[in-house]
Amino acid sequence: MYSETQILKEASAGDIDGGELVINVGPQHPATHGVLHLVITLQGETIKKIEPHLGYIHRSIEKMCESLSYRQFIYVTSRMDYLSAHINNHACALCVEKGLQVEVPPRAKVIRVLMDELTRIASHELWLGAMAMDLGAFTPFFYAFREREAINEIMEETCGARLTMNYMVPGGVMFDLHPNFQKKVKAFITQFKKKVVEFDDLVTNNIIFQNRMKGIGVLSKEDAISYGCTGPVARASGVHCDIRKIYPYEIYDQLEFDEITESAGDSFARYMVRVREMHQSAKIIEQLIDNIPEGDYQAKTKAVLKLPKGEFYSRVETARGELGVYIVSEGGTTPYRIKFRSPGFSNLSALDHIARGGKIGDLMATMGTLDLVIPDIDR
Amino acid sequence: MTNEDIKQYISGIVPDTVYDETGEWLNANIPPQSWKQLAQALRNSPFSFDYLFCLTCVDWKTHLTMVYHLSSTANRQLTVVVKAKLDRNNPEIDTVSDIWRTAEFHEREVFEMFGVQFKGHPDLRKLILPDDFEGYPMRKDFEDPVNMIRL
Amino acid sequence: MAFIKQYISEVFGAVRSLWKGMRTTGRYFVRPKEIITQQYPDNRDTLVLPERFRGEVVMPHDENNEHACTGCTACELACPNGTIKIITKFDITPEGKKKKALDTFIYHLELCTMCNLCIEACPTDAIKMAKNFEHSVYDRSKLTKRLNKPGSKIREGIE
Amino acid sequence: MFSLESITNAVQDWLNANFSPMWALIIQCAIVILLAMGLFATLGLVLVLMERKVAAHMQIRLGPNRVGPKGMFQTAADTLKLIMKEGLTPEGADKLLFNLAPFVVMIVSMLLLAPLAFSNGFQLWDLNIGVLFISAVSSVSVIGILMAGWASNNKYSLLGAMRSGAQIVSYELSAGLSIISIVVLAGSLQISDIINSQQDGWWIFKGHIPAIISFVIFIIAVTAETNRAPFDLAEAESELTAGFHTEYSGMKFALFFLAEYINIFIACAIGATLFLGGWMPLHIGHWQAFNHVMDYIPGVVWFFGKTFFLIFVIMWFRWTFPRLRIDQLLNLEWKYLLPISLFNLLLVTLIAIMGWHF
Repeated sequence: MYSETQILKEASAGDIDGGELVINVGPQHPATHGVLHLVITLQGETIKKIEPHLGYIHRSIEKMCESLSYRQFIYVTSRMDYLSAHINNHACALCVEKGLQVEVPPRAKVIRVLMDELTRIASHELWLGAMAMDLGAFTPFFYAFREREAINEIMEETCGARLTMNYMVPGGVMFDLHPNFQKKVKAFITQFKKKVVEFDDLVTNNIIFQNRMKGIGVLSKEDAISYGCTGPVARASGVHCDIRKIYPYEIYDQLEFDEITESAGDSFARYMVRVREMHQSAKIIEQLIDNIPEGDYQAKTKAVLKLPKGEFYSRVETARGELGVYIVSEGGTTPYRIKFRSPGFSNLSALDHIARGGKIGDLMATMGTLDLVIPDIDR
Repeated sequence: MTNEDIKQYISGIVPDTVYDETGEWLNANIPPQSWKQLAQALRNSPFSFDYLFCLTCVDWKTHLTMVYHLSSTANRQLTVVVKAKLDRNNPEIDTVSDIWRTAEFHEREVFEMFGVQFKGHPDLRKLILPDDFEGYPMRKDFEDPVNMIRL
Repeated sequence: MAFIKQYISEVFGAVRSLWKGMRTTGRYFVRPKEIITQQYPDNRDTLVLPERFRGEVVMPHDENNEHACTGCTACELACPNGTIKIITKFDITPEGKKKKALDTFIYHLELCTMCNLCIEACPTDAIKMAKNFEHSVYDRSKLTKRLNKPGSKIREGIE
Repeated sequence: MFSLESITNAVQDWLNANFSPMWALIIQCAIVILLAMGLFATLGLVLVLMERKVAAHMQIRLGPNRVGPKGMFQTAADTLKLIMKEGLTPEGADKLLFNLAPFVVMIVSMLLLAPLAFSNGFQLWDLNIGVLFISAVSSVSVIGILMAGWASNNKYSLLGAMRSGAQIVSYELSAGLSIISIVVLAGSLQISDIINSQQDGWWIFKGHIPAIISFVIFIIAVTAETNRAPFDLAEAESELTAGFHTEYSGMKFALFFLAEYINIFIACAIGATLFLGGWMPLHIGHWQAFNHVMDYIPGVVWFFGKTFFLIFVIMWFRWTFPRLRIDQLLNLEWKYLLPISLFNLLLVTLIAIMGWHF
């Protein structure tokens, strides 16, 4: 067995015999966006092998949730994939509702979907900026953050917080929409559509960018399924895996939007899937923003929730892919066992496969388009 | 293709399977020895379960249960949950990382969190925890006097 | 010949795409109005936070130094982090009966994640979220706060 | 025409009148060294601030605005911080080379200052092979970078240094060829001759399209030679953390940083001299009145104006483009820039022989 300490020792000894160079990318590295640690074996600049070492931000959220009640554990999941915190909460709320057999009022459903899609746009905007920065272009980061800021402000006004909103409660949402919500969202959508063109000029159509992305990190359809990749990563390889389409939850089956797929499976396809997905999210928001039904925003639930004995599984499409929540209940007020099937974990497992044979520069493009959020991987 | 077909198919391979249909999906409780054979068969079956979307373990204090959620990308409505009861003191099961590549990481996670030995796994090392970590933190009787906060 | 034609059109396409990118950044360079920087500590006076902003748990007291907390510990139970600790005492009502009342409401700001679950749980709306977000202090012990003011008592008519 | 030549001549005459020739020379050298150092320090401060402000405005930010009015003293404060910091030397490093490298890089950029003409007659050394001297000396800076990368005993540094080596050696070629095209047009290697040949118009206007093409190639090549984005592979922040200067801290890092900006200045100054006429004001053929008006603006203003414009363009590149990959970088040079500049040189030679330029 080849232990981690051994690898670290070798990596730091400056041993370049045999032409192979072992370098540590991370846990503190500008391109890993967090504390991901990759041990990379290089031959010259070509990557021979990548070995991820996780756990630098592992908080054992699954274990923590075992001691929290069904109302409390939802907020912890915001800390997993913090960029789509709201969608994580959604998955948990759905699972608890499935167990409780609670019917969510239509207004709450619409609010949840609206917030989900806003979160998705915000997450993709951040990814777009950060990925451009991985490739050495700093400026798109700020343009992307400007749009994201508008969403954060909308969130702040309605939910009371900007990132970890904890807006979801079993049976609905915590507050009603803020009176300014519709006006602000409409303004944002107009602004978003106007400004998103800038990214085409600055990033998408840029010749350097295209050369860096096209044909890099190709993931075939079979591998995408085998590695359990979901979300934009799998859709770029042509797998139809949008949970909103194949297992519709809330009101997604009544909405009109396309599942974006590409066939190339390379970094550029993953990039395009996310960019086009932002437009689809904007389309969903436009459909709903004027048609929010009146009524309750929260179903009546008991103060202390108890799930019946059994197993419950629910899944949603986060900005990164399929998030599954698997609750094993013994009938008590806390889950007996809870498992989060996080999209990032499976997507990361494909990294070694798709980045081999590329240059170090390619690794940044590949890693950037996998859109890894480290707390989501470690949980 | 209904649950009955799947049942029939599984029973054809592993005769002593116990089924449980109270939940959302068909649950098949199998003995751990026959898991590898069944996994191979399910993957290549007419149902083509090519998508292992959740792999986890549950500690029932008396025994451990491996839970595999399988689905098919060709027919998304087809889902089967395979469960295998393991001995808690010496948990051992065959790896399926050669059938579904995603299992490689998930099995490593289960290995360090629950101590399940996956026979034939190509690289069964700790993934998340440090190398010198002792104990299996996700087991119910795990106690860490230093880092655990009791509420 | 076709090769040279392709070569030249490639070069021109590349130059055009690069020029488009430079036009975008150049346009922002000459339009300082688009700058979005907020000069934070300087704009404290004009900073407007939304009314739902969750910064810190406070217990509003009215002019008679009275609050609405009955000491029921619903918030303590709802809190996922053990942020709230309620110490109760027994008051003697005018009828001579013993009645449970709040003695000290201890709030650990350093543990709080502003999840709003305590506010939701409170049956008498005794606590609420304040908009204050500047929490830095020089000593960690200052983050442990006592929310009910000294000498305060429960408002009449709240059960 | 206002000129700084009278000042330099007056100083020289006064020194020669009051001191023995040897002492006069020594004092002159001392003055030159002081001026050069002063110029370097000011340039470092100004260019870093300029870079930060340009970047900020392109990125819809304000940039430094706390230290002094509009953040003017920000770089001075940063320099102070860097001086105060401990200059660490890693344990496994080759101590001599590690400490020598920043000075090598710095000395190379100082040497390049010698043939620059700041104004009419205001030039350290008008040697007759000025352009050749510049090409020759500027390629030495790669040795400093290789030294730094190798001596650091860090794999990121080593990779960065190796990239830098490949990059600078390749881009020397097209930079050299585009310089040669102007040499062909001007018929001289001497900087003052080249400037004087632009008396009736700058080469970029006189030399038709080939001159413009070689100007563009020159700008691309010097961007690569000075290791600036999009060719900053030697540093490649998101790939190699900081490339060849990962292990440097304090003043040693500051020297690298300063050398980068001095190199940009010098590269742009050479570009301004060769293509935009150096200190030569904007003259158009035989429009005597217009030329006369332009002469009222001092040459030093023209020189710095042109240089800073080119520096701005290079900064503009940096804050717009993503970084190239190492193989694409070499592809760009060997498959595009070099063939184009060779073909271009042919055209320029044709123009020069036939006398088609204005």
